[in-house]
Amino acid sequence: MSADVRDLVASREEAGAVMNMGARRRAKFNDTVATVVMSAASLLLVVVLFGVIFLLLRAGLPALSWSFLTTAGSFVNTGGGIGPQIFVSMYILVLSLLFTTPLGVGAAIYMAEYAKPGRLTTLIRFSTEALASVPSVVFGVFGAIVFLTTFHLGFSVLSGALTLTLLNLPLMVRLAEDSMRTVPESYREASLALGGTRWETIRKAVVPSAIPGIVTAMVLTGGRIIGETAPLILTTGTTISPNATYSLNPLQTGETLAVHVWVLKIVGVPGLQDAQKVANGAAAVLLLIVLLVNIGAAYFTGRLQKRLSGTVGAPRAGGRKKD
Amino acid sequence: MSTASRATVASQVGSATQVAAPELALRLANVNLYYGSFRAVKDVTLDIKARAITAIIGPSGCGKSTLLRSLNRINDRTPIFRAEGTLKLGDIDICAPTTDLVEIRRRIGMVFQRPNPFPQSIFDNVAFGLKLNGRMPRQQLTEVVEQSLRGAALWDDVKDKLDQSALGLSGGQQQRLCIARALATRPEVLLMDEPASALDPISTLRIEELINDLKRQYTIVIVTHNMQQAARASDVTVMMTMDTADRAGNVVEVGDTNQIFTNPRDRQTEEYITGRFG
Amino acid sequence: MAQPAQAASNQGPALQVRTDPSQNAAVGAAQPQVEARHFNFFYGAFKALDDINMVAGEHQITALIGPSGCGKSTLLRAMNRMHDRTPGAHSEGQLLLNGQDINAVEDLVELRKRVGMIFQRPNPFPMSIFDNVAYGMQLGSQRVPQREIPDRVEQALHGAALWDEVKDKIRQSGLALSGGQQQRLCIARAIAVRPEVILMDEPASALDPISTYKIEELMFALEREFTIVIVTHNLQQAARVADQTVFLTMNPETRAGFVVEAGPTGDLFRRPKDQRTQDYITGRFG
Amino acid sequence: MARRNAILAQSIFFSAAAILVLSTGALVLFIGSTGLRVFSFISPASFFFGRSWDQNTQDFGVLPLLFGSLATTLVTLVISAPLAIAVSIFMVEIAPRPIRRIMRTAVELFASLPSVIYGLLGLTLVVPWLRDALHVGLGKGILAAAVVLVFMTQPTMVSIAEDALRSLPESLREGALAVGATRWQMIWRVLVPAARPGLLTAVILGMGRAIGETMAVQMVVGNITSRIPSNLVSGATTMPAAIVTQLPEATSPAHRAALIMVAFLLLVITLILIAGVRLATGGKSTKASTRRAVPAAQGGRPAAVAKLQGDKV
Repeated sequence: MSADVRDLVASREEAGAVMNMGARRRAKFNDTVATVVMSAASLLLVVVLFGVIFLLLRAGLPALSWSFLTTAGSFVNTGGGIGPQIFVSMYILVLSLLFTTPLGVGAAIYMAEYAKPGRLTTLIRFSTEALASVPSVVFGVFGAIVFLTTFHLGFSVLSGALTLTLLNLPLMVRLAEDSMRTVPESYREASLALGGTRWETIRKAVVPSAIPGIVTAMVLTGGRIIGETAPLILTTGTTISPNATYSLNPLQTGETLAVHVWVLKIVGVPGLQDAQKVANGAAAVLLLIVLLVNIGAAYFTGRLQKRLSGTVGAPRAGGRKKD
Repeated sequence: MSTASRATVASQVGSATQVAAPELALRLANVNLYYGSFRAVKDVTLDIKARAITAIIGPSGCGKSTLLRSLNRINDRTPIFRAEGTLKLGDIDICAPTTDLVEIRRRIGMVFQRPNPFPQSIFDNVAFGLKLNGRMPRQQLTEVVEQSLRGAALWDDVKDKLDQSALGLSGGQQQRLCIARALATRPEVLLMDEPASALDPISTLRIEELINDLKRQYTIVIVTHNMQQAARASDVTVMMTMDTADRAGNVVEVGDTNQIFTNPRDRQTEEYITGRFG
Repeated sequence: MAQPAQAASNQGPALQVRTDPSQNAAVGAAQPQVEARHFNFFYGAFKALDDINMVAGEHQITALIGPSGCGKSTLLRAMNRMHDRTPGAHSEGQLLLNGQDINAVEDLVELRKRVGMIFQRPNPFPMSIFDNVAYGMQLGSQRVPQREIPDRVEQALHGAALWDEVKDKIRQSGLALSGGQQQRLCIARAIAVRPEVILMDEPASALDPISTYKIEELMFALEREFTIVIVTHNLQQAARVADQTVFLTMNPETRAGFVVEAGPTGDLFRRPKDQRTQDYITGRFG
Repeated sequence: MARRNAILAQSIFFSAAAILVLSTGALVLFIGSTGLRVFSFISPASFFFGRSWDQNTQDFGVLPLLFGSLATTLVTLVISAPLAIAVSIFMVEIAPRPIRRIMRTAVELFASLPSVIYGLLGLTLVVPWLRDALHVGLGKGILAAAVVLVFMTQPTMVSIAEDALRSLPESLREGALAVGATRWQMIWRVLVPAARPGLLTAVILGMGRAIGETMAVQMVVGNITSRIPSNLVSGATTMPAAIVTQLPEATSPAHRAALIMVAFLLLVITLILIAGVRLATGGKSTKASTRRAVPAAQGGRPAAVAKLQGDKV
């Protein structure tokens, strides 16, 4: 073996171990170029995003006022607003979350805590992924066939909410399941070792720790419901009946804020005063809601991490490495 | 001399520099290592002999790995890490901001606690460092890979499956592969961070034999938790402990391994090696 | 190179071995509380433990030592059937708790109330210190009446030598404690349900020397009421705390763990009967 | 009592999970069966190979829609895949922590912007820009849609690619650096190959997003269904855009069935993409599936189990 080692050193030079300055310099140069290119790409993305937000707000903010948010669009005077659309958006949001949350969390608990590896679990997992990537318009078509035609619900808030429930279920399941999986296995072991049953362990040790994650999932799902358009055009419709604004009847047709923006920009509403101003204002409101949702989600995610942090003994002043 | 010109000289003089290599490979003077405001290692002054095995021992948390990992500046990856003091390889200042990290790491190889082969073929793993340095004729590449694998006592195990994934090897083989990978670029110093702690006794023994073989030509610095390993495998032992007040690691004793284990001068060393502490 | 090794092995007796006379008197006389008889354990087709015979006596501390991978943790985790969560894990032979076969137990909850466990890393729940300790008492059908819980929590914290440090912040999060305190909190949580046996899986390996020392002190106190089985990598620790020591190693070919030697700690460390034990404790192996 | 509760709980949760499977089945079944009725009105050949989609003449050839979708997706991917990989590498390997946080926030914001907002922006920024800079037609077309989609697909692709890169163990990076690799050599020769399945997944799922996007595309693509588009800047349509534009006002049963058949095609394409992801990641699912935070026996996972599961680095 020693002979092998002597070989090693004798050949230090042939091995090219001694610096090949040309290659070195080239490697350095490539490193710099790559760094610049990747930084530039990232900068582009960030600049576009913040530019876009700036432009939207600049166009839309001047339109915003309390009356804009609370009154209906007017065909007679200028100064109409988006009150009924906000109402419908919120109504669908509440209705849909009411269906999605229990279903999603239940399924997530099953997947995180009960499911054993096997064909059935794979099938559920595959279905979840498939549902998650089916385009939203396909859900719209499904809603149009099943809820509108087969169940005779017609264009209605309820049809829309049910369609969105199916649409959002995979997201809810994945986020809730993720948050349950972030709960360290050591909590489960500790609870079991103290004589807890599996159900007690889930109820008392896992779910409470995961609640911030579940709330995050609800917030993010809510954000998607507010912004969703295509499936709602096909299931809830694009009009609000003038004599049923602010109606809680779930079988009414409805038009959400996002759909309203599209209708104003693409379809047009003949005779509506201030259509462009209303569209810009509505877009700004949508954007503000989305920003709020993101802040909320970040807050709850932070809570989750804070709650679960520090499990690994007293961290020494920041050293993330061992020793 | 700047790093660049020194490297050029080295390439011209070649093996002549080997012969004239100084007795000291690494010199540390007043080294302090920090994570943020926490001082992990304080006031280490230490000379590391060339072509010898230096073992760093001490209770967990005393900063031995931090110290080792600052020798090739791999610890720079920890965002809040900071080193102060003088750390020299020959006459290159390892800590100077202008120092070329890539060159430092080519000259100071490292083997980690857990084997970390790349998810590539065995051949590509060993050839990795060589390919970084520009194109090399295939035949020469093959030769160097073989030499390195022989040097790491792995050639016979893998010669028939060089194109298979390195992840298919056992833990001990993977660790030897990582040693071969480090040897392939022919570093002057080899740092080993508890190289056998994740291995079974038999692989451990093989790694130790290998280290012992390598020391004729390489300067080896090894961190170990295992005192028996330090006693068996090293020439010089550095004992570190941790200050009870500020938890900063420091060197309490340096000496010939034989002396440290049979006749320690420091009370903490004695307690540690006889197991009364840590 | 051989010389330092020799020197180290000559120093073998420098290991500090437990010499508590009262305990030594109890050695051998103790009732077996946990006992393995021809116990084999498998992960799928892989045999991890081969024909284990060992005894952990009542009110004694029994240490399981051996090189990594020898199956000592597996054996420990078999004692409260933590493996039931690992797919493919199964066993043969007998593992007895007070003469009753652990693997025949139907009610795992009951078993685990009798056999508590402390893990390698402290794992308090993200709840207050009080709720952490109370957790186990609020589980299952025989839960402790609500009004008794505060007293029981205090007792447990006293028992874990933690009361004085936390009595003023019992409603604060258990995660805010230091690593050593967290581990003692976990011990308090375990003893609050009054188990018969406490299993400790390298309980001090993630702790600093001072916390380690405190945990070891605590073990001596706990020994009066509980039977303790501890897995440790640290030979010095085993020598310091255990009444009985079981040395396991691994068959180099099949990689199955087996018991090489078991006996009173003093004997095993000072006068090992088996060459492999000798090699291991003097450090020539592993 | 306790046992009954436990069983009840488990069955409730199982039913919730089963709904996911049932929904997927129902989706395929209802859309498929309704869509296939189109063949009672027109022949499969004239549906699949027809070069015109015109409700006035009751011609429902899917090629203009299919071609529009494919062209849009292709142009999008050519720009957005390299962009996303560059950005994710920047986020994981280059950006200091505060910048990484800004980037992540930006990506999340991009992800949560509603489609109509993207459409609005396309309509007010991209379309006029194309029209005035390129002086072709009205600016609406495949190129406008692709520009919008490049940004819409970034969040999906970046977050998955970032995940893939970040989940690589630190030891790989240290291993590469310790042999003297520059950062770029480490990224290009070790990290990118090691993360290849994840990166591929990112691209495939980004592709799914591009194919399925409806509103933003509908607003800028021009919605010309009657012919196969001859270039990237004249009006065209895509499958989802055609559905959402025409389905609400489709009166003839043939028209309606044809549109639903298009939805079925979309569904099938999506399922194929998902299967592609499974293939790319070697049978594992896209995200989070088998990722348990802490291995069973914390830290001390018995070596035997590790062996059994085939040692992963």
